Amino acid sequence: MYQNHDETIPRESEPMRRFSAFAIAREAARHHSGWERHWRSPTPKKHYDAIIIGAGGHGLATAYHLGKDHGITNVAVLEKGWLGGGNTGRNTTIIRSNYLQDPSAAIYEKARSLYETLSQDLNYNVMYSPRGVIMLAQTEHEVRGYLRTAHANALQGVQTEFISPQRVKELVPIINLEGPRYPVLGGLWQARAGTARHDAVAWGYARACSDMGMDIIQKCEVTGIKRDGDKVTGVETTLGDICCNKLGIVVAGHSGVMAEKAGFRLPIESVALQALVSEPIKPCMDVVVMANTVHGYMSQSDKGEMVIGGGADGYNNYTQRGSFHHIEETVRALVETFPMISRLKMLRQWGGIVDMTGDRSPIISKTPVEGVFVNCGWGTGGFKAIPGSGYAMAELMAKGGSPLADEFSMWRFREGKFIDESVAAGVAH
Amino acid sequence: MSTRLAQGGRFIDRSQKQHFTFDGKQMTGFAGDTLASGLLANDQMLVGRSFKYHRPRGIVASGAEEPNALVNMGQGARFEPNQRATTTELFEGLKAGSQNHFPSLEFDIGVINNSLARFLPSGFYYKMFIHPRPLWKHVYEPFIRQSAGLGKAPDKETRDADTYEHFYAFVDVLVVGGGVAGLSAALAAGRAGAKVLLVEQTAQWGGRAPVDGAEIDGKPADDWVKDALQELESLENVQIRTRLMGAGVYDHGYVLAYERLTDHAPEMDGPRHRLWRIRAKQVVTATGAIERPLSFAGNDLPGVMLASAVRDYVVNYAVSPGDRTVVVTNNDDAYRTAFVLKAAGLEVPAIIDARAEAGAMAKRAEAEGIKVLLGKGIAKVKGGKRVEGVAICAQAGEGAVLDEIKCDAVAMSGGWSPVVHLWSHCGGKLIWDEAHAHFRPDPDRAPTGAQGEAFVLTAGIAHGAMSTRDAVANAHEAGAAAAKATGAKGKPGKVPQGDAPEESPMQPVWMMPQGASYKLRSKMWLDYQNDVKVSDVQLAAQEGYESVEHTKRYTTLGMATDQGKLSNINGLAVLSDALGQPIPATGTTTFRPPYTPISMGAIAGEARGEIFQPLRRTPIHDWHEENGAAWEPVGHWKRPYCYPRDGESKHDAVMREVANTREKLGLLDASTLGKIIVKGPDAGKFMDMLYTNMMSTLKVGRCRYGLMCSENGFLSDDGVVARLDEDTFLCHTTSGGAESVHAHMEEWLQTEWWDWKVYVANVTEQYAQVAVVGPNARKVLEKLGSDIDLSAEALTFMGWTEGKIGGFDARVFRISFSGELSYEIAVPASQGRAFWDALYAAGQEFGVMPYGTECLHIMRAEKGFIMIGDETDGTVIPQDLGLHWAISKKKDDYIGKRAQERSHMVDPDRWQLVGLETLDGSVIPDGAYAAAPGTNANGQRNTEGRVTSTYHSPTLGRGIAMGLVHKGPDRMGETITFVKTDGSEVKARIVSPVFYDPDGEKQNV
Amino acid sequence: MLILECPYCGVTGEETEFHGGGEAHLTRHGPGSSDDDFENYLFLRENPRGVHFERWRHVNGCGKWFHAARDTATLEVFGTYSAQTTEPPQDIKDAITAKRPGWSWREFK
Amino acid sequence: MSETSALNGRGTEGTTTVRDTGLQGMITLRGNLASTKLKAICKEITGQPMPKAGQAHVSGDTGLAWMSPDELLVLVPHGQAADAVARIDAALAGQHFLAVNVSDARALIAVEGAGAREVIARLCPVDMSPEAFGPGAFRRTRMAQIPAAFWMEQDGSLRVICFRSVAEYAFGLLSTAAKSPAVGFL
Repeated sequence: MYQNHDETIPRESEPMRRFSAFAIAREAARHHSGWERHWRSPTPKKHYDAIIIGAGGHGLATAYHLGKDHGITNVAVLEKGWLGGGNTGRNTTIIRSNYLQDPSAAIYEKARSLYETLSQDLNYNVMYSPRGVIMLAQTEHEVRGYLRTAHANALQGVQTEFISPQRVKELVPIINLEGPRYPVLGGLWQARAGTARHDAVAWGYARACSDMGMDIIQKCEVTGIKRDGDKVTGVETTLGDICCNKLGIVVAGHSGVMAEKAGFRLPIESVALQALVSEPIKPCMDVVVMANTVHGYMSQSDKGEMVIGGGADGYNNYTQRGSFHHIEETVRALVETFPMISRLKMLRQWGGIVDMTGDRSPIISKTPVEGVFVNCGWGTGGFKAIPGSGYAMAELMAKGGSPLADEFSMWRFREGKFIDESVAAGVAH
Repeated sequence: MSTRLAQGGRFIDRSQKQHFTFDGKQMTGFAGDTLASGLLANDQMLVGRSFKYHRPRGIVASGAEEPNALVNMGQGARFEPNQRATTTELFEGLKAGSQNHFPSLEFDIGVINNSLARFLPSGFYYKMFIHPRPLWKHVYEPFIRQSAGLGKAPDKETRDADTYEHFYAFVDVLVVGGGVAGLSAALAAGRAGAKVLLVEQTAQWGGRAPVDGAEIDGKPADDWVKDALQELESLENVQIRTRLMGAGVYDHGYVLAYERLTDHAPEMDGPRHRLWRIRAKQVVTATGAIERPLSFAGNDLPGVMLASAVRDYVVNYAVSPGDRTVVVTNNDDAYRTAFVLKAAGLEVPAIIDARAEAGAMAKRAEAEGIKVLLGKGIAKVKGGKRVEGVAICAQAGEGAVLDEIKCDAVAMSGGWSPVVHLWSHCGGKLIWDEAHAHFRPDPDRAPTGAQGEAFVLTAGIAHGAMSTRDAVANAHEAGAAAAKATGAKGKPGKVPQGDAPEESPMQPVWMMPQGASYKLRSKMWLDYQNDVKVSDVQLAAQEGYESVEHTKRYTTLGMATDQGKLSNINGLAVLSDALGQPIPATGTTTFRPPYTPISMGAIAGEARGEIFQPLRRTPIHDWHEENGAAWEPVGHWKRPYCYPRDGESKHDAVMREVANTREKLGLLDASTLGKIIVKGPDAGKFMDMLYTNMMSTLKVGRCRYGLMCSENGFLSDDGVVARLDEDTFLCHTTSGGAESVHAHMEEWLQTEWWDWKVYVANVTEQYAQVAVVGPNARKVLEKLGSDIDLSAEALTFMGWTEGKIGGFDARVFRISFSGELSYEIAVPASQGRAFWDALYAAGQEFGVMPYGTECLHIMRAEKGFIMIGDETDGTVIPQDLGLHWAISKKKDDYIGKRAQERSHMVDPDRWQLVGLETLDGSVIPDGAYAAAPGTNANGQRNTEGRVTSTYHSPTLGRGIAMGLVHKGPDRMGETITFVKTDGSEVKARIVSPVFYDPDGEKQNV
Repeated sequence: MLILECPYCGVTGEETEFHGGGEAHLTRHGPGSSDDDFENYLFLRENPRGVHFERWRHVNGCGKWFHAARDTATLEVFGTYSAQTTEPPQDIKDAITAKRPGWSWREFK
Repeated sequence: MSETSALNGRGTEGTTTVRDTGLQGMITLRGNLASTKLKAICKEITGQPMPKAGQAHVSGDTGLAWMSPDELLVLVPHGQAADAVARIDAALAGQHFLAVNVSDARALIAVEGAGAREVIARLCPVDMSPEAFGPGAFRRTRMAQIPAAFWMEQDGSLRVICFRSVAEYAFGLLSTAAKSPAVGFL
């Protein structure tokens, strides 16, 4: 009884101090002794209205929108490692919404538009940089594919345009238009796409959630999911059992493992995806360039590193390491596309575990277990979706449905109702 | 002043002067110098500016761990930023320049950041520039980007003048590191008979031992190294190489190694770098250790160096960093630096030892007349761009200055950390060693290989064996164990006996003085390149960034080009202290390859220019080239898009080719079409599963058009099937599809129907195939002369036959993808070019012209034939395309049939194929969608169809198109509206997709 | 960078000689099968963190498909065997049990 | 009527040379390699015994190479390929097998000289050391970005087979590697 009573007492009454130039000046004067924790480190309560498993970008964004949009703040986010330690902190930070299919364009554009004001909404600078993204067209087939996307985007309210090789060269002076194999025939250009500081997205959401009184509990692994018949009642964790009315599973590569604990299977396979950065150099490329024919993409971080995305392994893998030949294939392609990088050096390579679905599109869905919701399958493209994914998942959990999520149901595979984004790169004639 | 000493220098050859420039200044060094020792010899201590505050930076280290001495090197096509001066061998004519400053190294206005340092705490960027929003993109970020970055970007049009290559090597035991430990391990493994490769990243063998005056088997280390090398070279089964760095250890014993072949001698020919892919049964890492800096105020001033580096420069290069060098330490090793300096006739005003008790080394120092200050530390280093002196304080205190000593260099040592990178890359775990205050490999948790076996061993200091005695003994043991693990039977020989002078224990010192005030802590540098200070890490902890990964990312500690080689452990210790937990509880960040940065060129290897990627050529490729084909990449093939004549646009060429083929005669190189033989008693049964239509009933001598679906129901490929005999079918596939269809067939035969008697073979490239198309097609073949009756009656539409045409071995298919009279003729590839030439010559009088893929597309679109990749995109089923006639109703199964029964696949609302005719005759833009009234739940315009193929038809003189439209076939005659990207509209009428010769009269003549 | 031994040609080669083919021992469900069975067959996957059975093709080699038993967390390969079987042979199961007592995968133990 | 190989007889100079061997008759034979009839006809056509896995028995332009448990590569002079297929068809009539002429679907390149092993070791993930790969050894593998197969005639002399369409690429790879200074490892 006492326990229950105790839980009704709010944990931290006064709200977090805001970040600003003034705050920095104030703290500088007193040796920065006044900065407070960005998020509390509480012990779990016995019961929450909602528990989110996974304190990555998607999980934290879900919690944030549960509180901000639906007034549900008695929420815990459980993380087996450290928050933002999964793919949120391992991706190449590209944000774009120039997708072909309506459901994809809708949720990625929602995410992109939320990114525009995320720093202000969270009072934490996530360094969203709408520097623009170009997807190069290097075959006639790709040209037709991107023209199709441009037409679709126009009706979807996503601002994109198909640009000429000359315009590509203006935007990307270091590009080699006349590659012997794949001359650049044009590109799909989204000016309001860009990048953001990946860690900051997780940290900013965590700070905001904590500020709403939510509990972010790190180093807390979920070992079991408790059900009463077909209804979820809580979770078993390394810090003990915790009850909840609703449970959101937002654990990317480990979704399959968690779904098994809940007693259902997912159309998911986990594979390693790799990336690398060069040593930092002075600014030489202001936009993000993706070259799908030769399988490589590159941008330059604010630190000056060339950030390069590699390929995914063709086998299930839970080590955060990949096979080196994917790095080799990507670098080979990019040296051909941007010859000046040949004498730059690879500083660091790493891998993340990505969750791939049957149609390479995500799942934001109810599940066979009442009260359990799943958000996974973002594959290689999750970072760009974080705010939209959180928004839709929160709406689904709070209201039982969301226009942004409905098409991403986990039952679409048995109906044959796929959301296939690979079509622009369909079979050549 | 740093300068060249009159005598000594193990590595340099004073008889060979080498001239080089730094920031345009002429300088001179010797063969054997590194760029760093050369710079120091010319009193160039200031070499760069730090990343964030643009503080002056000097050389700190003598090897791969150097964070500061990064330079722009070379010019033009050989320009390269971020070259590490300490690992760059000097050569005649070397040109280097300092980085990250404006306008000059001496005077850098970026340094204003420095005076603002207290306003730039860790996390500064996250807390700042939030309002007003537009300023971030337009003002703040551009400014931050300009001031960030290190080296200059190569010119945008630069083409690397050098070449690179890869090399695959397979060994039993790979030993990484050519110090005495590596040599000892290689000797043991080599004597035992294992196939051994020993690699050393520098140009010299022996590592630190000779510099430290170690003795092995009673000999000075140098002599022992010479003997060891001699023995290794005498062993058949051992290979040793310098300038080859173990860069990364990957799963299943895969090791990436980076060989720098010409960096030290650019005039040499051959590749600049060679990337080794070594597959080793066992890996022994003898990668040594890295000395840690001490954290005291001003420890980043030029002139403050690692004690071991000072020693290296004096002993190996005869370079003195300063005339008066203060040594500050928490361990005995740094005393060796004092002795070396003294021996070189240089001043050592004092050894500042944080430890309270005098040990053997202290006594020896006193004996040599060096003042030793026990229990003391440095309160502050004096000076601006160069050390001028140090203020002394009690290590136990808070930094009250007791005394000041004038000096122009400081040699510091905070103890040693084993290099555990390679051990850790593939999952090797670490344990904390209290005695030496460092992480070392945990032999019980080694990386595991393909059979789950441990495949990495550590040797020497990299293992945590700190004395020469322990290091060479442990290395010998590791070498022997590795050899044994690979099945070597021989004896490893006797264990080398190294010396082990008595040493007093080191004392962990993570802050100097231990009670330093904020003012001092905010001047103690952990990461010199990224400007991360003790106070920054403490602030991160205070703000809840408790995970070491959080702190790293929040402060950028260890994220510089040295990847934290100097800063990680010190940072961890400060973080642990701030969190009030032991260091092992904090743990380390993840070590990722490569050990030091490797060139992109080396990773790409030989793949550049002509051999960037395979280019597939048909036997007729050269003719197209010679005749001005405009190419189109199709998979790895290049196919002629069209053949523009002088002054003719591509569009006009295509229009001409269509008209000529329809009116006279066209030739198409169709060799890229896939050709697969399917043979066996069960071939018919198998074909019926592969294709949606019934193939087993096809008569010998006849052809049938077939559709192939994936098991997921979607249309994946199509083509004409010919039955060669009762048991044998020849399947034509799309150009891109030959390999995937062949693989698809093998997969089903091997993994599902392995009891069926069917063999398949991909014979695509055995044949050159030419489509002879147009009203004059039969004439040109008859002119060439043939033993085949090519008459309409003998070889009817959709028939095939074999024989000689113009002396060529030909298989003739009477099929048409254009709607014209057409023969597709296959001849052996070796005869392909000659056959094409013969056709072209014979065709002159019939108005022959070659045509390309675009003409092909237009002609098939005029006939309403679908094209895989245009009408299909991986989401389309045959039923969407009105191809029910090609889907057998009689068969109870074929690949994809079950999938096509799913609810969404049988939904009457699916978009279906129709023809589209613009009302104004214009061409509907590629990829356009037809808008429907209203918007969906997400506010997107509703759509009711999209165009799949759209062309200007020269035959009809108007725009024609095919598209998928909601209930299309039921809406013939209706008008729908396509929206262009600029918002304007094109109205089109729904019509039959067959625009030309609907009754097929022309192809049947 | 994995090493695999092709049980057909005996070559032990690096991953780039092979092509991964996803989960092994799937039972094909054709026309007439239930929605559940078909979805299971085509989409739902075990995706375990640990012992896994998968298909590979020696594509840059003898061209044969085969099966591998592998640990997805350590990448250890317990063995490779013929693709022409509906379940792992006993010696493979024993090899796994020796290394991972108490393992289970679908109906196999 | 002229017949040409993909590389039309090209070759390079140097200590290690790369050259087109010209047109070579090749037959893909799939079937039961244990069948006595099959062994007999192969022996009759090539004079060679059945090779084991990883072996090629070749002398000059005639021989047998083991491609897979149910596939052989039969080498005969180019002009005799069609006839050889006919003889196999006749000999194995009634058995389940496939014999098909693939002579023109391939290119055959000779790599000869002191650096031959290292040329391959630059491009293929194969142990080319003498103890691992000797005369008579045959290997199908990946050569840079294409599938390829090669065998060793005698030390310092290798034969590389690739598809005809990528012969130029293969020749480019091999000649680039052959030009490079010796690694000195093999």
